[in-house]
Amino acid sequence: MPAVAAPLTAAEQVIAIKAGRILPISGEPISGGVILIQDGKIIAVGSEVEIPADAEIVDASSGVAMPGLVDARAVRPVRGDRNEQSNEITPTFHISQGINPKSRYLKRALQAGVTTAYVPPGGSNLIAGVGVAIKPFGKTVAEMIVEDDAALHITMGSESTYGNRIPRWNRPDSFYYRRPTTRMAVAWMLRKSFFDAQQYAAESPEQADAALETLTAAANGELPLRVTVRRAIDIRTAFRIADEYGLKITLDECTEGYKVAELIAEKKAPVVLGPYYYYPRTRDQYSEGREFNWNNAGILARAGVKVVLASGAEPEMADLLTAAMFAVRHGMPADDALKAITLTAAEVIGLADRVGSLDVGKDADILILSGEPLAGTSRVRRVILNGRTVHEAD
Amino acid sequence: MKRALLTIVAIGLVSVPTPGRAADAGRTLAVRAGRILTVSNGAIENGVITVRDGKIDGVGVDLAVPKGMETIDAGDKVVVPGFIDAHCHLGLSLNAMAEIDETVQPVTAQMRIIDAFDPTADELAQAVRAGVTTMMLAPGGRNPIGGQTAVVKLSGDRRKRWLVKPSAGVEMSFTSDALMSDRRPTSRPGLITLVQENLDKAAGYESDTFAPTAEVLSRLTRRELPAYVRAVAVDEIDAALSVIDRYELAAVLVGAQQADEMAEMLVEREVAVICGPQLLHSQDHDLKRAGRLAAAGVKVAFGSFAPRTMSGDIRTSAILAVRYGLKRDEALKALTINAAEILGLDGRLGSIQPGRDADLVILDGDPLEPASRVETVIIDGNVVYRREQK
Amino acid sequence: MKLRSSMALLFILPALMAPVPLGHAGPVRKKVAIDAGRIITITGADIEDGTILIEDGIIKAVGKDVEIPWDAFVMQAEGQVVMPGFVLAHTADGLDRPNENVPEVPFLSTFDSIDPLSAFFEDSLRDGIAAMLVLPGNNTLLGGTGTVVSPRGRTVEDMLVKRYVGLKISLEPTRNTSRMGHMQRFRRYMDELKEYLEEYDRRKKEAEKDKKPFDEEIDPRKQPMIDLQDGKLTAYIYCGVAADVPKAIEIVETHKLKAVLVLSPDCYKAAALIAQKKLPVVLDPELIVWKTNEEQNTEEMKVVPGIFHKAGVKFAFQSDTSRYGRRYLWYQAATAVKYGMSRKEALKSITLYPAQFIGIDDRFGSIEAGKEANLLFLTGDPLDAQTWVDKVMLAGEVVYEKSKDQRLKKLLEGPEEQEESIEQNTD
Amino acid sequence: MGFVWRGASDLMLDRGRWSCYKACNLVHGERKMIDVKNAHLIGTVLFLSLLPVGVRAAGPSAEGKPERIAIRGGMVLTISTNPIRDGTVLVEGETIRAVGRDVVVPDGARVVDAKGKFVLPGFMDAQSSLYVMASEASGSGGGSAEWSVADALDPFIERHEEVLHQGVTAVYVAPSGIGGFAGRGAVLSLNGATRPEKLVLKADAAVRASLGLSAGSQSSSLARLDDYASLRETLIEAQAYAQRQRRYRQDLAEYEKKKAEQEKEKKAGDGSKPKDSEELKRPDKPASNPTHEILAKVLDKEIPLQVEAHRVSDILNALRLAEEFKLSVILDGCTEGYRIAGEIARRKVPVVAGPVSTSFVAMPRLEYRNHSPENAAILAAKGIQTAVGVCGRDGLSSKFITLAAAMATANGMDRDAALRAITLTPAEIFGVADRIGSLDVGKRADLVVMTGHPFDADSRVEMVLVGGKVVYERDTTP
Repeated sequence: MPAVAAPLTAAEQVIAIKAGRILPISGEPISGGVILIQDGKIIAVGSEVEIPADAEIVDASSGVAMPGLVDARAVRPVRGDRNEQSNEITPTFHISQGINPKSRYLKRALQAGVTTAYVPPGGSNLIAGVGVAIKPFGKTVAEMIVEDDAALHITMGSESTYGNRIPRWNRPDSFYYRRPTTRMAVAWMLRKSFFDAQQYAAESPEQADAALETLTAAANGELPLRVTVRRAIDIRTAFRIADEYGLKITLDECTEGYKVAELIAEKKAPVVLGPYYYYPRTRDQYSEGREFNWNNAGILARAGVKVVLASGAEPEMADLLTAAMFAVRHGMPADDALKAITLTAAEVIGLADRVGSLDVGKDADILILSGEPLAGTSRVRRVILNGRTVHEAD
Repeated sequence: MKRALLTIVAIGLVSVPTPGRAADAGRTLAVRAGRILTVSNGAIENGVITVRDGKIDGVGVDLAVPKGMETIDAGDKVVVPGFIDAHCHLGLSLNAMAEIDETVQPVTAQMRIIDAFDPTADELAQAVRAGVTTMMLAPGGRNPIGGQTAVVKLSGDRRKRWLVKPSAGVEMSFTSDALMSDRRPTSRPGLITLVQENLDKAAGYESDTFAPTAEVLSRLTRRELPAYVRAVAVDEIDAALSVIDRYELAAVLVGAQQADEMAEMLVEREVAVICGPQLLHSQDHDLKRAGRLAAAGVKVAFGSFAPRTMSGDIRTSAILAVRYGLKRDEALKALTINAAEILGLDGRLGSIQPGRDADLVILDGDPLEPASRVETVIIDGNVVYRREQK
Repeated sequence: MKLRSSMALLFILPALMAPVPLGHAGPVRKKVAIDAGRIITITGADIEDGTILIEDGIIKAVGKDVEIPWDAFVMQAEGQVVMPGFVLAHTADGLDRPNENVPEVPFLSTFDSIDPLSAFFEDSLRDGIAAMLVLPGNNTLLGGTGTVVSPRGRTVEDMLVKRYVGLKISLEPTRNTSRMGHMQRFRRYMDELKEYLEEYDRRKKEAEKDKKPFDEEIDPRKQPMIDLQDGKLTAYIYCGVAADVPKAIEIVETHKLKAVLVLSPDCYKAAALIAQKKLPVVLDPELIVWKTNEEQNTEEMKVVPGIFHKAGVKFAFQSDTSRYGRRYLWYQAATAVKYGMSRKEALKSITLYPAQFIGIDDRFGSIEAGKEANLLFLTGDPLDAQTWVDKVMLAGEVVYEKSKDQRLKKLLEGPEEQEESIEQNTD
Repeated sequence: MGFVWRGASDLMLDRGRWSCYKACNLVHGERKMIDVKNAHLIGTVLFLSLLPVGVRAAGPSAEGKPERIAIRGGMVLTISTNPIRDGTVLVEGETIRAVGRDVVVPDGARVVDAKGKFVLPGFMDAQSSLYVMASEASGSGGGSAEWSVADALDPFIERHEEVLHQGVTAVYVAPSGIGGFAGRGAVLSLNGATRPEKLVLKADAAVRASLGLSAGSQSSSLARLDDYASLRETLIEAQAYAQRQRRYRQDLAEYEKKKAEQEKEKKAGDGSKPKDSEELKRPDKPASNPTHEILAKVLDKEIPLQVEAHRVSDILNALRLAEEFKLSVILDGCTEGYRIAGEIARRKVPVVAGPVSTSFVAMPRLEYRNHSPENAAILAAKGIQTAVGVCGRDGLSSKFITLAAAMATANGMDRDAALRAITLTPAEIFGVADRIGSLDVGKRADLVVMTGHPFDADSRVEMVLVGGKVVYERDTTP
């Protein structure tokens, strides 16, 4: 690994990557092409790009070049509690303030090809706060952040009710003595929150309230809304409430999405699957995600839903390429699967203009693989982030 | 409410006794030694220090010592300024670690550690034996905003001169110690929000409205008081710096183990670091951090964090830091003048030069030699410890 | 009865009429010839467009131009890759409860605990595992003896390949107990056993001397450990951390045991030691270990199979029932190849080597004349993630066909198709 | 050594030394002698050999005959005798062949110039937890004399070489159980072996027990009596057990004899019945019990009993045990020992005093309330055989051993006594003095070359030998 201390801005120097094959994702594959990089941006991609004399050459003519992976749901790079438990509804909570710039997870993810990671707040609050999009390289959080206030997070189903209880044994003044403890209350509190936001927006009082500001922004679609749902009934409830308040939502995890694929497609709601989009692991998932389908991703994709594959709460590291590989094995069209870990992911986190594909003007976040991305035997050879090689496999 | 009332009383009582004069009027003392490490300007071989009214009067080789002046002849021994323990919890209670944080509320800026301090506590004697003449008392760091630190001298309460600063700054903590599962905040973002809320309130504080916490914090935002910020790991330091920048606080990092990894950021902000006990770490690369920090140009001092370590045991930290790369003169500064500057007392403490308090330590060898013994400790010109010869 | 393609009927029916060919059961009276697009023999070179001739469930011939007898049933597998079925050298899945909470129970046998209907065996067949050694879990000091089974049939007898194979010893102490106490327990047991046998022999000799009849039986509860010392059983020693490896070696050496080490990922640290002792190894399904280098402030990826391969240790891969690739032996092998292991070795580590470890390489693990026809019909290269197991043949009988795998259908198709398939079932 | 003000100039001085080392290499440039570069190469090779990977590169002595190393012209602190100015230590293979002023250096020996440097035996931390798995060192309750720390060792731990580089070549480790018997301790050699039994210099060096230890911040006032009682009970049981075994052996012999006689009579017997033909009964074997087997050895003084006790009352109890059962007891910790030094001295009980400063321990125990940094000094002054341990917060803390000893001197301990307290004395206490602890002919070549006296802050470890092998050489290339 290079010195982590180095700043993110790349030099004026033009870098030319000769690749045996280029998968721009946005367009058709190019065999035997070249990618030119300057100032951390892509300035040219194609087979007939001629290389400036002074350019620094990266020879990957034996390998495959593709855009750096985008992990649209990376929960690991935070130390300690990912929710402010002292309140159930914490829209002003910024997970960016909890990110650990030294996170081992980020270093591992980087070596696995992740060049952009979206970090959401935890799932134990009903309205948990806003997530942040970062690039997993840099010394301070400030250096890493690409987009703070990237989306507001809601957790439905049973997870947000965990810990809430009636004060039978513990101090009645414990703040865990509160709603919601049931799905009913979950729905009710969501309605109330957005109702309050509407009122607030309507009479716009002089005493500003940050929480309500945030909710209003979300309601007006200025701030994307992401809802973690697993069971089909929660998905339906989510859409019901969304319709009532005219919300545009993205669905996270969505274990039983395959059961209501048409509905999701019709509502044009993107879906962020993961972890183990086909195999529940964590306690919470298991409690409500038992009825899984290996081809969840494929079924949703075929129904016309925008599907993203993300790492979620995966214990070891974000292995998005493997995730995509198995998605295809189980029936997802190959190029959908590749998009699901690059361009579509970028769209969902609102960074499609900067990352997710190899296009002129975009950030030079490039992976060089030893072979085809969806082959179990090809490995990440080199990771380029903002035009700088940040990992090279020995 | 009750607590609030008490604190008003406490704040009412703030009374900094003017140092010098009064008690020691006219008292004089001369100290001869083989070697005087003045810190401020090098070493003097076979020199003399004269003391008047508890202050250093003169320092030099051929200094006229009036007849009959009480003289301590330290022979070939070494004299250094009294050591300053920049962060500890001594003289508070037998079970200090449990009692130094008022954890019922997360923000207790109005609390003053000095109100819990017993100047006669016998564990202080041990600190003196270790050559410590001044120390900063601080809350324990389990509150995001824990309370006001204090600077005291270890001269005992014979004369009421031990109190140097009843309110030396405000202790903050960005470590996970300040996070509790059943009290706000439970998360670091929550902690930052909480601190910001309070500092924002303080910014808009008018003196006519009554709010002890806001009153104290407003002194913080006006840079009248420094913030002593606990942050150990990089992410904690990062978070701390974000708050320090936002409110332009005069801040010092406390126990910032990984600070060397962000040294240049600290340099450009002129943020000093009070290193924790080096014996806490046993891995070479951790022991090298203090040296790296100083080499990068960060001002470094040591805190004993006692009773977590032996009372006043900062010399061991300095010695270890030296063994692992800290320059010797830097180490001596860290024990003396640097700490004085960090506590805003370099006009009084930390060096041997005329006008400074006569806080002196005589050792039988170089202070950074682990085998050297503290022979005599002088505070404000009074001998407060002398090693009995066996 | 399910609907079947007439072609399948042709050869399935006789197969059904025939008695179960595995284990103690009689053979299939039948000649089968397989025309395969590619044959991966494991022991020899791969054969393009080759033929495998099977008689009575035994491979008679393999090669490019094997002459097919007139009365042989010919299976067309031109588009497919045929290779030996995978072998799993160590698993504690498929048991209702893998760990007895009494520490010393060597006399127990997994044979009495295997649940033939557990989903694990169904999955195993689907994933191409032809035989596996089921041993007690990793939390009992002397857990009991193992059983080699094939994932087929409705009773353990149907599944049985070999009984009384391997004895499980776990050096990982049960939760919050000390390693010191754990090891001491083991030594105590061995000492007592030694004492017992000495006393037994003494009494026996005395009886002979006094010409008294001697009909004392050896305590059956001790028999497995005795067989272990006599080399009739192989010890499967689980090491929870690298530090357990030296202990395992100590045990193997002091008691002169035949042993296979079952390793946690951490044990890569002891690779050199293991190589030097030439002990066979079963790797943990987790193949990647991350090491944090505080000084450099970096994360270093340790590829476990790579390290053991370099060290020259012979190992077998292990799969478990968790997420992603960990479930699949082929994926384990693919991962090893991905990080530089030779393809041939990787394939051996999921077929021949495990078969050798558990002592069934006379029947499993490679495609050679004389071995049982335990074959996989793959839709493509075994290490390719898009390849599926199309058919599984055990001892010449096709026991699995993807096209008839209803559960897989359920897992891969949306709800509507599901309903249909359910209707198909109920006719 | 005194207190000369050392600055950056000192580094230069080191360079100076180094260059003269180079020079002398050039002067007597024997073929076998390795030039500086190779020296480093080998140094690094051996250094690597310490890494957990377990690649044990054979040192230069790979080829048949034992490697000879002559460390020449240094200030040799043998510990056992008076210091030898510019003396030479000749190492052959594993052991020290010669020590003295005029030792003839044989051809082919690697010559290490130690001019202006100190040569001493490797240090030993008698209160270490190096190599002990964290999970086992937690000091959680439980334990039994039967347990052995050898089963708790992790030879693959990282960074143990950092301790070696501070000149520590041996440590004593023991199970950390609280209350009653914890288990058997062992002396380990820092030779970088990847198999515990190869690390162990002496197994069963002592059986560790503790009296009145508080767990965390919880007072032990209730536990302490129980501790004492249970120790006594177990020891009494062990006595009974030993007796049973002895009796059985006698009875068995008796029986064998009688039986033999009967046989004879039968043979000789002329059909007529033998006189006393009472049916002989073979005595049945009493069940053997490993715990008691060990304790029997403790009762026979084969293995000493190491008792960790801090408060006066606990120390006195430990001494009582020693007297009641005639044990050879080692007092460990002994925080308040200075208060009853006379008592301890009178009974000639050795003490491993520590920690010198409570700064060394992770969280000061309640028993440290009356801790005095002068403890070791006072005990030693009373003529008690006193070793100084680090008693650090983890295994790596053993690297602070010289610091600990130096601090002991700063608190009144005699300089030589303090040095002995981290070399020969602990070796004696734990019964390895025949092999390590001093630079004597015939002992194992565990030795350290330092740039100055170990108690001086600026002294650096230049070279470490364990069992005659160079396991560390400081890289002095700028």
